[in-house]
Amino acid sequence: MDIIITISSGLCLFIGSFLCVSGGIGILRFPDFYTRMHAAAVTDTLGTGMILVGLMLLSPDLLIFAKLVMILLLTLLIGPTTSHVLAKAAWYNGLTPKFSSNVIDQKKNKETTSSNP
Amino acid sequence: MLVAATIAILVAMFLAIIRGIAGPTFYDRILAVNMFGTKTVLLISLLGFVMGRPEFLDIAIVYALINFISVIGVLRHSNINELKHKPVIEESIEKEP
Amino acid sequence: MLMGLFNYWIVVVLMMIGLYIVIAHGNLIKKIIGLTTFQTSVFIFYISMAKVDGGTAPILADDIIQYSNPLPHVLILTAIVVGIATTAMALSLVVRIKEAYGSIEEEEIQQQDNQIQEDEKNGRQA
Amino acid sequence: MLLIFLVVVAIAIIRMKNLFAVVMLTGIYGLLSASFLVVMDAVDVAFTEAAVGAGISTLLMLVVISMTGHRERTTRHKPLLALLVVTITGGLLIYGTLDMPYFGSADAPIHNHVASRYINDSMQEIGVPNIVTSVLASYRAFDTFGEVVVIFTAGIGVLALLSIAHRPEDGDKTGSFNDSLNEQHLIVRIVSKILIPFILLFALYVQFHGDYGPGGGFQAGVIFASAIILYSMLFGLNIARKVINQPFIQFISAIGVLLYGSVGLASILSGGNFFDYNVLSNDHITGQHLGILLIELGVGCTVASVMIIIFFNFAGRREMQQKNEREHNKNQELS
Repeated sequence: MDIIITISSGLCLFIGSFLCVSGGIGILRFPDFYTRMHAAAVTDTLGTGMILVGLMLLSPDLLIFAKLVMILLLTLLIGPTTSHVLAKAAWYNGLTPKFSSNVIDQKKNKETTSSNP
Repeated sequence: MLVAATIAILVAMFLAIIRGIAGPTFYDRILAVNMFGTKTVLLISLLGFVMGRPEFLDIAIVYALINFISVIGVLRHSNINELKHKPVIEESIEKEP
Repeated sequence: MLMGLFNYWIVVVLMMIGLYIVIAHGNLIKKIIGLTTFQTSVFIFYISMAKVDGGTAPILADDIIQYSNPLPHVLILTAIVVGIATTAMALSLVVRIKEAYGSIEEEEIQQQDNQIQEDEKNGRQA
Repeated sequence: MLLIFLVVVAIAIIRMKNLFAVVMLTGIYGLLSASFLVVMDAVDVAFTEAAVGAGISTLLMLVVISMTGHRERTTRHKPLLALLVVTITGGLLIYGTLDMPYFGSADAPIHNHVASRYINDSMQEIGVPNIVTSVLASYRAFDTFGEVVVIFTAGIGVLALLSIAHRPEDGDKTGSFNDSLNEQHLIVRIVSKILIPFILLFALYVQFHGDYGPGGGFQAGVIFASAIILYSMLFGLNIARKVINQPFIQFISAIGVLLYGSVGLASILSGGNFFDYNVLSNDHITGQHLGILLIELGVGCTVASVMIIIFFNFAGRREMQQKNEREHNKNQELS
């Protein structure tokens, strides 16, 4: 029983830390603000959840378990809200996403095709 | 495994710091601060387990709450500040067609 | 040997960064930020002095023998809250300066002051 | 490791010109130093630093910057001279650290005076597991009293410098202005409505659980105030003023200091020394518990209300400036 708990918590922690690091790399490498926010927000929520679940499996008594559940609920509530507000504020203040050259080409094609006839 | 997770989170924190320093726009920096805050919550709860006294999760809760409050505050004030520029942007969009 | 004093050296470096900001920057808000950096370095200094190897946080539990020193913690705990109160005081002074002079750059304020003094002198002479 | 991060962030703070970015970095700096404090076993201090350094001070700086403009001029006077002064001072200080006992050694002079008594005897004398609380509120209560008075004085100072006469007829206009702004923030408002009672409850938990875990009056006060600040940011200052009006909060801040002082006077009147709680009750442990509870309550009241006063005054000042600007712009357009 102990082995199962250790292994499963280790697995959760591993997945969580992998997600955290990949989120960190994402926030560094992606080209514009919205993609960066996507990387940070998605990995943050799941990574935090996984690490907290891993810790919950290790928790020695009920009080600590309850506190961890509380932290998990808070992060699940707060994380998406802040990223929503952030994206909305950025959009309202006129920060435009960087389109890939592909999309722009398509737009141009559409415009040219629509204007031609 | 706990130690490995701690190190991974430290690495992620470092990447977030780089983004916070380099971030070209203001919003990148807020994003970095926000991500840094969640990573700190995780770091504190992991450290509690690593040091063998996991009673101190209260601090992690405070971090989560304060993080939320500061991000909201930053956005609120930046919003008001940038309201002056907002009409300009709208005009430029209208002019384009 | 080297690691034994590492914390204190970092404290000195942080302190000097704070001092440099206070001396070399003219913007009053930046100066206040420099002061808070300085303050934080002092906090870190006290807290690293309080740490004992193998000790844990000074909250009594059954099966723990070694605790870190609680006294610096108390001093710094109150110092942090007092620090924010005094920082708020300084910031409110900055706001009033901005209202009175229309600027928070040290040099511009000084120029305006000199201007006023010269005007007064000229007024007396006339 | 965390210390190296701290240095990186601090150097970045020097280089930055945009004050908004600098404030963001100070937020990161506060979080970093707080997590360093956790590593150094100072959980109570980390608690305070988290709430103060990352929360309140960042917000205050932001409010001030939005009033004074966020561009720093590039001119610096005599950076080389400053660098010289800093290098010499730093070199001397590092030379001074060479005589210091090594980090973490248990026989350093700091651990040999009163600390061992606090650690070994406080359970019998005070009966509180958290040694930091017992030292703060009982052994060194007079010191803490001074700190509380300093905070109270700072609150009065901010009030004297920034308070404006509040006229109700102007309030309605700005309130409607804020409401129109808030329509976009529906989700945040609902989430905050869920969170604010939780934060207030958590502040009370920190206040009264301070004897047994990390926490106490200072931390609880700051957390309570930050909940109110969140409310006032999302729902507009005028609505928050209706919930908690200014005279009431000033009254509370004075009551906190008075409560603290009167506990000391009560112990004198019942035949002990100033802040000697043993005489407050027949059993000295009960007396100590009662004294610590009352004192922490006083500290919590004062800190929370002073923080709220400070924030309300800053935000009120900014609102007034914005209104003046808007009227100014209107007049310019008319003329």
